Amino acid sequence: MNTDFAPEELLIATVADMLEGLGHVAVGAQSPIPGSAALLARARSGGSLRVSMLGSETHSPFTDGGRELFDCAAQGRIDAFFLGGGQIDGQANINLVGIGDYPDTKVRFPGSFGSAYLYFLVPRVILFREEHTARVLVPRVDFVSAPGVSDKNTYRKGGPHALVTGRCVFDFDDAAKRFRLQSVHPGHTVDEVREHTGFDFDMPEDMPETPAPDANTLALLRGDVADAVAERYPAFAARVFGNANAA
Amino acid sequence: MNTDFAPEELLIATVADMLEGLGHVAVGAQSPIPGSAALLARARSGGSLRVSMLGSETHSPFTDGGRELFDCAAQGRIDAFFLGGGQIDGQANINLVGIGDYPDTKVRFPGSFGSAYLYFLVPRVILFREEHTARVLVPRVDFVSAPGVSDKNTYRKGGPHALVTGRCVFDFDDAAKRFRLQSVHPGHTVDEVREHTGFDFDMPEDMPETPAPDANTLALLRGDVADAVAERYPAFAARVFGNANAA
Amino acid sequence: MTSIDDLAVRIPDGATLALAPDYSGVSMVTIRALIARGAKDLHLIGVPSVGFQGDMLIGAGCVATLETAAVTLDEYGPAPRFNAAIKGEKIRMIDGTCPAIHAGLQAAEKGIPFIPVRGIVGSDLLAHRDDWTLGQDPFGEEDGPIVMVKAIRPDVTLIHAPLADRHGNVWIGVRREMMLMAHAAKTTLVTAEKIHDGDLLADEQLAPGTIPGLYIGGVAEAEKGAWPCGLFGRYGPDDAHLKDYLARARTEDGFASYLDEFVFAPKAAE
Amino acid sequence: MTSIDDLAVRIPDGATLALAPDYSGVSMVTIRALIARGAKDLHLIGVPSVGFQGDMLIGAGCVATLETAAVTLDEYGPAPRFNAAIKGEKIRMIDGTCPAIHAGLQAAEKGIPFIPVRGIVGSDLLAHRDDWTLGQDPFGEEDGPIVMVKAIRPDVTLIHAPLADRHGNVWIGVRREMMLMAHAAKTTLVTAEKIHDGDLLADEQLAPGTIPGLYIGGVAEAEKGAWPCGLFGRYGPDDAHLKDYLARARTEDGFASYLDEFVFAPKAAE
Repeated sequence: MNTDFAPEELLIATVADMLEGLGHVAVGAQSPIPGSAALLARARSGGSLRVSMLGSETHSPFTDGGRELFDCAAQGRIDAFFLGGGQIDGQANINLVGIGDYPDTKVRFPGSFGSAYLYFLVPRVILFREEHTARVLVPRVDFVSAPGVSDKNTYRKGGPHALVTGRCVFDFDDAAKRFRLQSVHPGHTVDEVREHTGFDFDMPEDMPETPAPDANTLALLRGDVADAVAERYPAFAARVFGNANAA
Repeated sequence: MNTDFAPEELLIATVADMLEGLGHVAVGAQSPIPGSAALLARARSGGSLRVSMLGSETHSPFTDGGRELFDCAAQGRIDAFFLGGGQIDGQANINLVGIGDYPDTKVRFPGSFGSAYLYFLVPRVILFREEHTARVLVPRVDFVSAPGVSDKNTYRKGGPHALVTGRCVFDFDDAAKRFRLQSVHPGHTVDEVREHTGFDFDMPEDMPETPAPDANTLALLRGDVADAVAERYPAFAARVFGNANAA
Repeated sequence: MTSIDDLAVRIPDGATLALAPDYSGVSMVTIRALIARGAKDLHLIGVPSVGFQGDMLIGAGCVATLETAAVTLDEYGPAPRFNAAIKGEKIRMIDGTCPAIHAGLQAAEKGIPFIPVRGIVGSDLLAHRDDWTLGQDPFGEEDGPIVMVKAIRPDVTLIHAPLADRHGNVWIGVRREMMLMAHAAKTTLVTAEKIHDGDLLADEQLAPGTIPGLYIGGVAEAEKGAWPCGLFGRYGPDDAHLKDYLARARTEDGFASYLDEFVFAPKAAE
Repeated sequence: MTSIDDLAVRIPDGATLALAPDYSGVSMVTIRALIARGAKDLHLIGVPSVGFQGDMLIGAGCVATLETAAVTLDEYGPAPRFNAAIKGEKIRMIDGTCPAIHAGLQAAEKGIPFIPVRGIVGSDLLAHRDDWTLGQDPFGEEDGPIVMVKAIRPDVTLIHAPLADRHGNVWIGVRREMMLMAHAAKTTLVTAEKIHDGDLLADEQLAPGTIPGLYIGGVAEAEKGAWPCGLFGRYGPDDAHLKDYLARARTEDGFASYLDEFVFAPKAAE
């Protein structure tokens, strides 16, 4: 077994660790890395983790139309979800609408989708954005699609758990309302993270490296998980797991 | 063709006349006479009248569960519906809950079903109660399951259109908030109606008799309509149309 | 997959229990098991009405509260044990109306605390409900009051269905009141006429009428599980049996003899 | 049964038009007919997002207002004519969020003026919506504010479905967002891949995934009616064609050449 790994494999394994012990993870459309992580976590759980992939014809358990995912989240039946952001700031606010003074945006993003809702209702929201630049990780988002934190009297059952990028992992400190650097991926440095992050964040004294996926994880990933991912994301599966296998 | 008719056939024909020109009539469960009337009206309409019979496996057009009839009514898609009442009073209030001081009812009826809602939303609600006695048609109901009239600022798109009993037809005067005797069935008299009605009502100068069903109506009724009714109410169809045919 | 007795145990005393009407999917076999285990203090919710399930549970003393738009045995006539319990003031009655029950469940399904419902204004029902109140359209397009109904979140939904599979998916066809009940309740227990080989959700024609296993807490196989009531598209009610029930249930002794014969004796013989 | 052109005429200028996302049922054939007839001032509602339908109608100048949770062409990248219109301030944008759109349609389905929706509090979306407002739980179980969303009642819902029958019933399987859209809209116009012989509502397996004809204003048969998008369970998107669209639609001229080739020339040849 080749224990070299693709950068995507590191991200998948890192995210999968965050899903351990959960009952139901939902994954949005166009999310191959979170989707693969959820399928890896399911494989590790011996099938006890339920994974709902939007837009998948075989991994969607929903039969009540587009609203069901949202209703299900409000019922407390979804433990983890993934959100991204055209911009993400240091209070974990996310912007999926655009850059500039709304509605006169200079750069328009696709829109808020369900973020303004799911961020409040899913206990463990993992922010995922591969691009880690000061353009994305900003001091303050131009438009708050969904706020990272809320007043105490606001009904809120969920919120940001961590932010995973191509360079590092942050966890989110609810009390301090700040991100804290948790680990830096192999091949990347704290200085590099600082340089490319537009917001302030906390740091541990001793900076760990994001753990590399072990041989068991890679075997699972390149076997059963790759097959399951290929159903929804054939090009991604071929590129990432195909390459890794061939390496 | 025998033009004698059963009392039920008179009632069916009378109610069917009230449905002329409508687009969609819904009929509750356990309503063979209103159901037959709706099917007769449909036969006369050349198929342009849609009939939805609750509890029917072939005449129900609903696929969104028990709520759909109610949603559909609120959308303005149901033109006529039938309600009964353990008690009905002179303001067209209906009581489907019980006699006595609620909740300590001396006689308990099954319950309000959807009356408290449909009475407000279906433009033409036909009150139908075969038993015409002072026990049923009372000065004031003991419990208002659904009020006959509402204040002007209450959202109300529908209400009582007529009250059909085994003895006569009343129509309802919205402005006066009173019933008005419209016709007395053949073989019954105004005095008899007055004697068995617990509430005051208005009367025309000239008291017409409820028109007997004509030969065409009876032919339709005993042919296609009887067949359609038999699917839902086999015993009723055999008793009423079977007898009439055999007579 | 589990047993009927296990389902009955998983409906604890004091639970709020949502039940479908007789023409939908009624798990009479579990109702008998509930009576046999001596369930107490149940709060039944008829969605939107109850029939034989309610009459039997009430007669057997399992029910503290009945929340429903109606109690109806359809053509079989008035519900005898329900009427006796009302007369004896043995149950607390929460009278409602069908659309408010559906809407309250939809509020629970959406995780919202309340939902507006049309009509009802001026009905005496309103005066007796502390979970209904009058409100206003916040957009001011209407002057009049509108009724706000509190969310109804049952502890358990109990249903009988034509098909279930080993993943816990349950096919209910067009009887989607049962889908709503499953979404709204904390858990849903199911008896199924037949176990379907394979995955109901993977079948393009069956999936649209299927409650996903996500909502289902337990499934037991039970052929004729709705008996003596019927099951849509499968079998009709057992007319002779239901008439016999009606005749016996007119008196407390007659009802007791019915329970002995059809609930307790079969259990003892197991 | 009617024609595609007739459907396009029955979506009048200025209409509020509800559309499904690309992965659901999109009647691209009617979108082309709408552009060909020169539709103007449409108010599009993406339920909850729009894709190619929205980008094309916007590019062709048919749209005054776009109300949606997102505009997305999925893996094909940003929507070029939408982005150009935003830059040129050619459309009025009403940004929403998926669950609020579903809930607003459910309010219309129930004939209620508004419905509470979870979350959203503190989102900048709220500040730009006069059809959303903050309210309170009238039962006082929660202190905090809750968002109230006004009912969304489209003039027309336009969808493409795998099957329809001659009674106007339309089979949409598990894609029930289209059922909700049909319930909420004043009328629903449909193209169907295939006409089903017989009555979809009379088929136990098909009925649960069927929108009753009651809600349907017109059906036209259109094989491959979703092309170049895909139709769930039937065919995938035409990848090469959509990439060609994306490449051309980057510029106004390129988009015009696309319309000439695929919208106007085929009409002229009819």
